[in-house]
Amino acid sequence: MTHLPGLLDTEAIRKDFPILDRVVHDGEKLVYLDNAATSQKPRQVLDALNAYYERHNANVHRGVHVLAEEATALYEGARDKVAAFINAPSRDEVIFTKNASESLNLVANMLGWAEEPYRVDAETEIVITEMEHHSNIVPWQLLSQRTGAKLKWFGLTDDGRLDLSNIDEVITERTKIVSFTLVSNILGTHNPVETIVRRAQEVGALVLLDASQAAPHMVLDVQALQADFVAFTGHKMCGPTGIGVLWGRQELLEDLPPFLGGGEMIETVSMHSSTYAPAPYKFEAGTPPIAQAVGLGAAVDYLSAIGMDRIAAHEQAITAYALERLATVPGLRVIGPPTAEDRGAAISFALGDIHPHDVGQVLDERGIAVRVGHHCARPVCLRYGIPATTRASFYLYSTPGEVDVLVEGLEYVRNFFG
Amino acid sequence: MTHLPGLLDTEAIRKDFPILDRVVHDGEKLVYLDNAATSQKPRQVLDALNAYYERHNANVHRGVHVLAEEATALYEGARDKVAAFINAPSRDEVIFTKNASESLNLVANMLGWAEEPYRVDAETEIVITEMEHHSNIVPWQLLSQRTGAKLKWFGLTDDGRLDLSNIDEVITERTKIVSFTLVSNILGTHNPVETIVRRAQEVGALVLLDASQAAPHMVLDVQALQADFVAFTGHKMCGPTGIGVLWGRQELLEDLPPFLGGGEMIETVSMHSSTYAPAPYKFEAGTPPIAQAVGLGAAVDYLSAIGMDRIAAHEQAITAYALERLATVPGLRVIGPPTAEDRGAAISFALGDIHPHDVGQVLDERGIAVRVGHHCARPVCLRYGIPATTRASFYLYSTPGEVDVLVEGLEYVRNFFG
Amino acid sequence: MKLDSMYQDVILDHYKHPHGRGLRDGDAEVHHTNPTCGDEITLRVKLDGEIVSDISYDGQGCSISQASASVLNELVVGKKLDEAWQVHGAFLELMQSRGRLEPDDAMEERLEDAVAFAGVSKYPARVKCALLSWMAWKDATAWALGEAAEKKSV
Amino acid sequence: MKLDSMYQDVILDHYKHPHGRGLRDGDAEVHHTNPTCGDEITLRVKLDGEIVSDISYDGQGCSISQASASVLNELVVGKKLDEAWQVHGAFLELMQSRGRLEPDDAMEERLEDAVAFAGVSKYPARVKCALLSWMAWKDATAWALGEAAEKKSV
Ligand SMILES: Cc1ncc(COP(=O)(O)O)c(C=O)c1O
Ligand SMILES: Cc1ncc(COP(=O)(O)O)c(C=O)c1O
Repeated sequence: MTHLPGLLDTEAIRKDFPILDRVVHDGEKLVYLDNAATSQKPRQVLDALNAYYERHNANVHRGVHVLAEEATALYEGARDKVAAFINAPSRDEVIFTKNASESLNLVANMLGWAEEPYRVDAETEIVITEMEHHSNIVPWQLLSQRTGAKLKWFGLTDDGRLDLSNIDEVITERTKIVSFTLVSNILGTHNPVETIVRRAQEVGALVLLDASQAAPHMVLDVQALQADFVAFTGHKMCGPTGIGVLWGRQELLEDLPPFLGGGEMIETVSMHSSTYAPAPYKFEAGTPPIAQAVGLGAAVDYLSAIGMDRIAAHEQAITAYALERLATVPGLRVIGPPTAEDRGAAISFALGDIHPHDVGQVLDERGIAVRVGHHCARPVCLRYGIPATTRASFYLYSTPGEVDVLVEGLEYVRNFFG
Repeated sequence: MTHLPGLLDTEAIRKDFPILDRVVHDGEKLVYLDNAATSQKPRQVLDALNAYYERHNANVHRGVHVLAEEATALYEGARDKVAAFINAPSRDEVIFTKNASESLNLVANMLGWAEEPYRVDAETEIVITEMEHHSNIVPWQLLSQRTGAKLKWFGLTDDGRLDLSNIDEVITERTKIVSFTLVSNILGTHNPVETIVRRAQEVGALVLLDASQAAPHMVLDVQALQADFVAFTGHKMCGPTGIGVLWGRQELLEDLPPFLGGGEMIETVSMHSSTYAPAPYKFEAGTPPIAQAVGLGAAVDYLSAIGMDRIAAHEQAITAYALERLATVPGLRVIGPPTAEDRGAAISFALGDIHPHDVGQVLDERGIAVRVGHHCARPVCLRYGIPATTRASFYLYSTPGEVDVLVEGLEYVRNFFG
Repeated sequence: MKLDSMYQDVILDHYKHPHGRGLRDGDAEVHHTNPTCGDEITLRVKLDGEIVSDISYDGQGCSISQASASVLNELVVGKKLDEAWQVHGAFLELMQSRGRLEPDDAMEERLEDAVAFAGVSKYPARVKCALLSWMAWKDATAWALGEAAEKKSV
Repeated sequence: MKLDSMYQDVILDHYKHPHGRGLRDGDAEVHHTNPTCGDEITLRVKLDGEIVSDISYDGQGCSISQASASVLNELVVGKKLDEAWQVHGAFLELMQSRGRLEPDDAMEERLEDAVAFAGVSKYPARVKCALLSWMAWKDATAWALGEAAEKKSV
């Protein structure tokens, strides 16, 4: 077995993930390299879900009976855990949503309905980038259509990085919000937050960071990042589906209007008018994803016990090794930064002119799960003139051996269509 | 043991619900009478969740690998199950949301951004009722504030029913949408859908039914109901938290604009503009609550295997028995219809002038879980001039014996504060 | 039984026989509600120089919120303001202790009957009930002092 | 091995040596895309009375979508329209069978090389690839017929 410095004890870790033992297609061991789409779940998270449903399930808040108190303590305890995980100054800045997409839409909607100085309207501009996930493009297109605000974006360089050469023209005094991804889900690029935040602060624009591909993989410190909002999603970080997070600065959450209306988000309701609860509740209408928050709390515990810095080091090592090995495959071209510097563990590539669909299908037959397509980032495909890519993406349980299996698989694909 | 005609075999059913064996406060058997807030989950649903996470977990759609295909088949299979459960003409009319509150907000937002003839604006009116859950009040207050539309509502009679005497003045040619609850979560009232739908159709208004307290308890046939939209929530019907449903008529879903933007809901995206996928995907932005949909599918299977008509009969019998027994408690006043006719299994009451908080707290100490407060329907409390109520609510596993324990508990409460 | 730790006899007594209930003349009036359970209180404060000369109140609520208003009246009326603030702070600390604070002699001396609320602090849903009148008093006193200050400066 | 059931030699042959690829003169042109994977096709149809005289196409896509366009060309060009519709219907049915349809002799006679796609029908994610060109042809033909009808009516 290949030994790389910085690797985690994957043998032990993999025992926590029941699905990794799975055999597919009558006898192929599963090699799961689709972690940027969603991660697998450790036993610890499933146990937390089961314990919740089997012993404590109740609707949260307002209840005086013991199950309601326990469920509330578990749900709010999960908020504490997430707050600590991202180093939030206050637990009340952590809003639970259903996924990162809802978190991003929430901000777009708040700004559309906000009062000055936050209000996005026809006089103002919104800035995104060409490497955003559709979930950080479409909400802004909708907001721009509905308010008349102008949508602008940063383009990309040939090696898959943000082209910030015109930053002063893109982010201007008219800019109200700059929303961009910390780590790209298709290119793997880790973006230079500081440069962008500095310029945004200069012009008084808010900054929303899409950390969907960062939170699972590295230390996320919302105070150090200096953004105003940070969004991410539970299912990519060992948590359940159905839960996302929006962190926002307290003063903003106090000033901005609610998004969805309903139970839990109110202070007092009459038929004529209502007042709203303080954040985070103002933004959590209806029965929240209680079990899912508890599961995310368990995921955060799991990841923290291993250490996000060690997980980042592990992935860095695997990514460097994968880039090196993939470079040996004839005809393979990486779409995105070619080295492991400032880069996450998702690697997109083209294999000669074999269509990614065919690459993925043949790999699958050998048990290797990669994702093929535009990865919800079609503008990136348009930018690089390709219909789609094949993407292998790694996580804390990925091994150099799996990289080797992938590389062998790609050789097989080449021969198959050769 | 009390034997009532129409009861289910609760002894067998209760074995499916692990939490019902729970002992609280050192030795009290749990008597869970808070089903209108949320239901407990049978083993079958937890098994489906575990099987999903342990064997099939992947992100849905677009994947060519075997896990992605299995997860997609499970997720879309859940849609088929829900569609059959509510007798939807087409599976494509079933939208998965995070809860009923999101479903209701979704419709309010669609109508705010819609083109004619659906558009809600300052020239138009919205109709709700005084017995709505906050989740069916606040979205319309927000829509009314944001569009200038007038918000109107039906009042209540003294015995907890809708006062429809002025129906022709409330629903008029200006009405664009009538949104009301099929069964009240606080009063238990089962509302006369047909009368309201007929009037709405006369004036060309759309009808949205909040079926959150109906779907868990009775046969729900969206075609027979003749509404345009029906919303409900998974956690009250043996399903997981984090999942809701919006059913809508296909033509409407085609015509109406999207709500949240992001992955999954698009057809094609460029930086300049996007086109949207057909319904239901148009309304499902981001990674959906996959495991939760699968869990809801298992819940629907579980309920259907018992039979919704039999569940309704069981609850009818328990409710009649409970109303009869509660009438024997001195000083107890039911808030809502006093008989089991046209009524669901949630019973709110006042016990002399003992505050509901105190009633609930003392009952809890005996293991009896009821809900106290305004039950997210504060206008009902205002209407009846009470600060709050105590609510006992039953489900398919509730027994006459539990009613007896409740009645004994209430006697104890009276003595305690007597 | 655990119930007794919340519903101590002292509390039930105050609930059944509240001290100083009813609205009387005051320097400032506030209206506070607990939206989660519908409890409401209208409270007036009367200051006589440095002395809290009256706390009068009316409203509806559970036994805990009613009893705690009664205890507030009994404990604070007649005290000098700085002492009243100390009592307030001690009660707040006790209520936020989640049952982890074991009242000692010093606390019992300061809080008198109010130490009976120690058991309530174990029930997060009820802590707000116990604090309703105390928060209203704090608010009303701030208003009263503000107006007094304004009067002086005029 | 299951792969062979999808990537039959016939399919790989059509993929590597496509029939009638390239755009030529036609009565109608359509552009179809498969948003989930970025496959695209531009397709033109030429009718000669009742006869499909040419189907020309260009685009990018996976082996399945490329091969199926080639098979479409081979199978349908030269046929009378009603026969072409029957072939189209039979192919649609096969592709939507989720692998449950075992091609019989009649089907083999009608679909010729296209029966090789039976294996693809087991892969829901790939059925759309196989149908891309066939849906484009249907669309283009409808346009061509519509224009023909308009010409007549002028
Ligand atoms: C009648 C009614 N409508 C809507 C809701 C909201 O459901 P959820 O909280 O799951 O969004 C509820 C339950 O809380 C309800 O009882
Ligand atoms: C960078 C990025 N942003 C946003 C999302 C959206 O996350 P979700 O689908 O959970 O809403 C994803 C993943 O799908 C992503 O990779």
